[in-house]
Amino acid sequence: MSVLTDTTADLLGSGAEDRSGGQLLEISMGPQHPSTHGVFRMDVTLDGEKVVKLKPVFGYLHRNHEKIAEKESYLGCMPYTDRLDYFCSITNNWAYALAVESLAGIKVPERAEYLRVITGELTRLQNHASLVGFLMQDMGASGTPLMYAFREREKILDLFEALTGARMMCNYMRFGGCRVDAPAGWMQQAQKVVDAFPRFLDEFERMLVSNEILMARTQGVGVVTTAQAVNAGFSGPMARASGVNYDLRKVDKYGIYERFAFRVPLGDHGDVYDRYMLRVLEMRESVEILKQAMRDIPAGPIMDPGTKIRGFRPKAGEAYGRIEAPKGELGFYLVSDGSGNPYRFRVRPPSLINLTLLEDMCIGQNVADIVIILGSVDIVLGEVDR
Amino acid sequence: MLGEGILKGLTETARNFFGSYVDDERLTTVQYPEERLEQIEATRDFPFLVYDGEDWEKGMRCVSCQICEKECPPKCISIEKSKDKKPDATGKAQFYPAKFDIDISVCMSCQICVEVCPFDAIKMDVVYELSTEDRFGGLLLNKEQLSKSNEYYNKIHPTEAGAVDAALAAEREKARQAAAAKAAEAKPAATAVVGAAAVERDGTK
Amino acid sequence: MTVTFLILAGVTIVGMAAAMSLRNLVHCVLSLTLGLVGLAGLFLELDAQFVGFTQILVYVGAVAILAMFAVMMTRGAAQQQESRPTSVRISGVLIAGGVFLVLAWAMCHGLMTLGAPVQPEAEVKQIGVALMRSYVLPLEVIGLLLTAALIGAGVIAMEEKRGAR
Amino acid sequence: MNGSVRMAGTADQIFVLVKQWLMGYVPGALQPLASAVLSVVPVLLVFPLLFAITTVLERKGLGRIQNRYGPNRAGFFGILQPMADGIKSLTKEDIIPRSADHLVHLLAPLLLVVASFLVYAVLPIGRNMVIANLNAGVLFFFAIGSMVELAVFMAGWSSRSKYSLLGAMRAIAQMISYEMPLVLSAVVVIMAAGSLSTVTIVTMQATYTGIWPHWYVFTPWGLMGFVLFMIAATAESNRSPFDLPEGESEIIAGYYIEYSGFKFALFFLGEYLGMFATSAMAITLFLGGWAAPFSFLTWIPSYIWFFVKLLALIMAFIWVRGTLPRLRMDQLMNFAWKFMLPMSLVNILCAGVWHFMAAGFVRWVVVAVLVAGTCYLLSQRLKRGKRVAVRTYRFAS
Repeated sequence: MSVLTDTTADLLGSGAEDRSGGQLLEISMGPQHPSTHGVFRMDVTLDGEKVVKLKPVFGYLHRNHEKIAEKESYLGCMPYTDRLDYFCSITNNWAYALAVESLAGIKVPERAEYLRVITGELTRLQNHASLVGFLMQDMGASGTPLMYAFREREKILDLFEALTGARMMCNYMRFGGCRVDAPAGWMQQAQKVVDAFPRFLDEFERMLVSNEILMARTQGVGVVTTAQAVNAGFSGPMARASGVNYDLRKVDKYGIYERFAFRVPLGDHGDVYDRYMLRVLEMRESVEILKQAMRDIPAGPIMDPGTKIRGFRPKAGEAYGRIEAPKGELGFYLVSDGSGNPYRFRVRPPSLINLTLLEDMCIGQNVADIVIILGSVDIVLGEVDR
Repeated sequence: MLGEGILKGLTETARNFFGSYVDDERLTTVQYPEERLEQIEATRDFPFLVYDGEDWEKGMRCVSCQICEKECPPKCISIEKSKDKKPDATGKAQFYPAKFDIDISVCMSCQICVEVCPFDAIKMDVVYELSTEDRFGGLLLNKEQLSKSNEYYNKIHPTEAGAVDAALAAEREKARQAAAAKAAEAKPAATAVVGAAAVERDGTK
Repeated sequence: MTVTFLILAGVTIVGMAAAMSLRNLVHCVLSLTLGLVGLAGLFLELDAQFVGFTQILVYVGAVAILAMFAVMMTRGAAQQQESRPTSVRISGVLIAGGVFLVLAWAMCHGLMTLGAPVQPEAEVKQIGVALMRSYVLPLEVIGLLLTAALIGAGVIAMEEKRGAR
Repeated sequence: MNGSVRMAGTADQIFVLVKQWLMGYVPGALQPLASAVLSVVPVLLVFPLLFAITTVLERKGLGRIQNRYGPNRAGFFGILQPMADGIKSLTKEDIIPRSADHLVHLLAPLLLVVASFLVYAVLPIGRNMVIANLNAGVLFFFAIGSMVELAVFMAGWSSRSKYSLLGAMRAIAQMISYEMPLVLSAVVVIMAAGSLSTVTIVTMQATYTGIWPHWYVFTPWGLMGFVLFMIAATAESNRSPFDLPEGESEIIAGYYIEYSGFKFALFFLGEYLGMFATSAMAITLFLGGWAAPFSFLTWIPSYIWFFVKLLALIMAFIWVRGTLPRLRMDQLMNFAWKFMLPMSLVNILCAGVWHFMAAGFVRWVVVAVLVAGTCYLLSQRLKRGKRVAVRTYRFAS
């Protein structure tokens, strides 16, 4: 009967049928879904509320970043890197600057290295703080933890604005150093923010870490084993939550990271709770690094005097520069043909590579788990789609 | 016991609830049209052209060298060089931009034009209430709209402008002395040489 | 025969009739619910509050929803035959007519013997006392039956799940 | 009971007196109709008004919890915000999906609001202030309350959206599961009061020993019953942390995803009315209804006490919403069937024990230990089943 066939049965099953004879429901989560962290889409096949199949669809925010960069001067690429992971523009700048520096063999002055560490770790703080906030928001906590996180992030963004002139699109670093030196009083202001930050972390932990609902929701959900994490090329907190001891700050010791004492927390379960807790712990370590860096920062120039920013033409060659960005290993691969713009420009985005196991993490979980698993991966679509 | 963590969380939110009434640290909201944040000195958003003196057309520092146009990553600057030369603020004959447009709907506020400008002619502004109903024309600023006085520049970025003024003054002094020396050396002094001295100064400061 | 009775009776009959004749199964269940609400109203009209409210609680709150679920869960519902064989129709008419006759006979007979309507005295407490004293055995038997059905349903559901794995 | 009439001052009975005075002008034939109108209309006015106030309170409260101001633009301190919202929702386009079942789509919000309003008939708002003093009042409340499920189902099904269908499924599963603990936790009060009439239940509690009232919440089984009732009520009214049917981060708005404009507002209204009604029922059953908390405070009119208690419970709802993340469907079900249901059954048993033991300290201790012990055991079981724990982390050497 025609009227009947287009009712519920039709709605429930789009033709697919599972082994038990029940019907599968195909829903499209995104790109306008509120918890896909941007314009990301997942074609999910559900059995009841269980995920049977998940197909990530991305590219909605593709902007031709790598191709544009091939037409830009080396300096002109810098502001474009801000827009990759728009939460952490400074670390993006850093990775790109590092790549160009190793391409041209530029030495960075001492003070600039310290400034890079300070701004980089501040970026990590604000990224992790908002990430845990977003994760709680995905879990349905009415935005309260997110608001607390944003309250703290605001203070860090104010610091960025006072230093670089912009809150998010900082465009701060240059190959050979940093663009501007910290203005008078900036260091004291930053010191105050860093000193107050553990208070926020305590508050956060009191509020949510031992919360039964949170634990029930996150523990054992979206598990990634150590082997899986290594095979998929995970990096950053995602890899460390699965027990992979891989932190570029320790491995590469780029910049001046070997001068600071800090620890790398590792998770044993590789589930959402571990990823969430690792970020909280990493924030504490970042605060430690910041304290040491602010104590030790020397006076001096912030730019390598030998580097010409405009009309920069490195010798022909190739270089890969990578750093431990808040989201994982962020790498820039540059090939120079000796001209004023890169011959090839390639980004290794941590968000995208950490996202590759999404289906494996989600299968067998509930619809409600998809959003928190996606949230725990910490993606920014600007970086995934580029 | 079940519910312990939940109770802890509840006390924390209660503390924040009451704290927001007494603690300014907690309630950081700024009620925008009535209240405004204090201007942070380093803030930048869109470029403007600096002129010296009173008359914007006369005092424009830009000599239409078109470096910024070339360097601008999103290519939002469009300059047409003048055919003739006009005396600038110091009285030397210079090219000037016959047309200088910036499409601020394309501009990404990266400040690279400022960094590469050898004449300190283009600087970053701090105005942010730029919404307009005219989507295309309204955000395309021409030379006249872009021109702002050096006093204004000193007002919005005092430290930076002070340094620029001092450097410019020193340079002009040097140029004046050189010109005087040259004039003493050989009577028929060429006025056009002076501009070249400034071009040589690199953009990397 | 008050106005309220007429309205309620009308609602009940319309609801039940719609439940039989509508084509969309979900609409059928919804109109069935309407009929059941009308029935509950009739109980209330007779001052039998407990029965009336229980009717709503059980039939509207549980049975209707259950029927809804059943309709949505089973695919068979969607593939209903366009036309039924004549024999089915005839037997349906016969059964309905038979039931109607029996009920009508019972009602006429009952009304005759009763004469005047008895004053309703069904307080909740009295119902409880009656259930727990005079009708305790039937109650327990029904309880046992329902428990068995419940467990049976659970077992069947579990079997299916295991088979699916 | 004996002192209630004597203590009832003019201020307390003002609304009752006004009604009687107005009734004096109504001809005899119209008396029943006029009486009904005079009782119903105030309720129809007061509770939507309370809804309006609550939306502002909720948004401001949540704002303060989250260190924001909350709405403060419309009117003084934002008190006109609900008006602005109302105008907005009235003037918005009413979108009906093309493939929707139009009639059912239209009926669902209406049924929800009607059902939500109906339950107020048996709630005693003040002394002698109840629309209908039914013998089976509590039963009426639960019976009508169960109609909400139907409305939710109709909304979710008729929209023909997969998200709304998921939401409706979740909503119904949740409501059916939590209806049982809701009713069973109310049973203890019915046992103690020996009546299903809400008016009787409240008057039983409106007596005092010294200055202390005889609220049922001040007994071990009453306290447990109250907690269970409130948890179940939160789930029944789809409030956080049980707001799965509309979980905005998962299925966006659940069963009312395809509603817009005024129908959407009706859902909102229905939902809040449901929350008020269950809170009011909790007050009636456990918190002494309109009775004052201390005997020396009885001079304050009874309806004021009722609304004070109601607002306090609403605040608690807002507070919880501002704090807790949402549960998952299977956890929600586990909680209902493995904790709430057995706990409410044991609670009934405890109330029975209390009933048959002689009054005194021993009875108190025995029942308290019984209740607390069961609660502890069940929660341990629940925790073990989920294997959740706070973890410690190692650091790379």
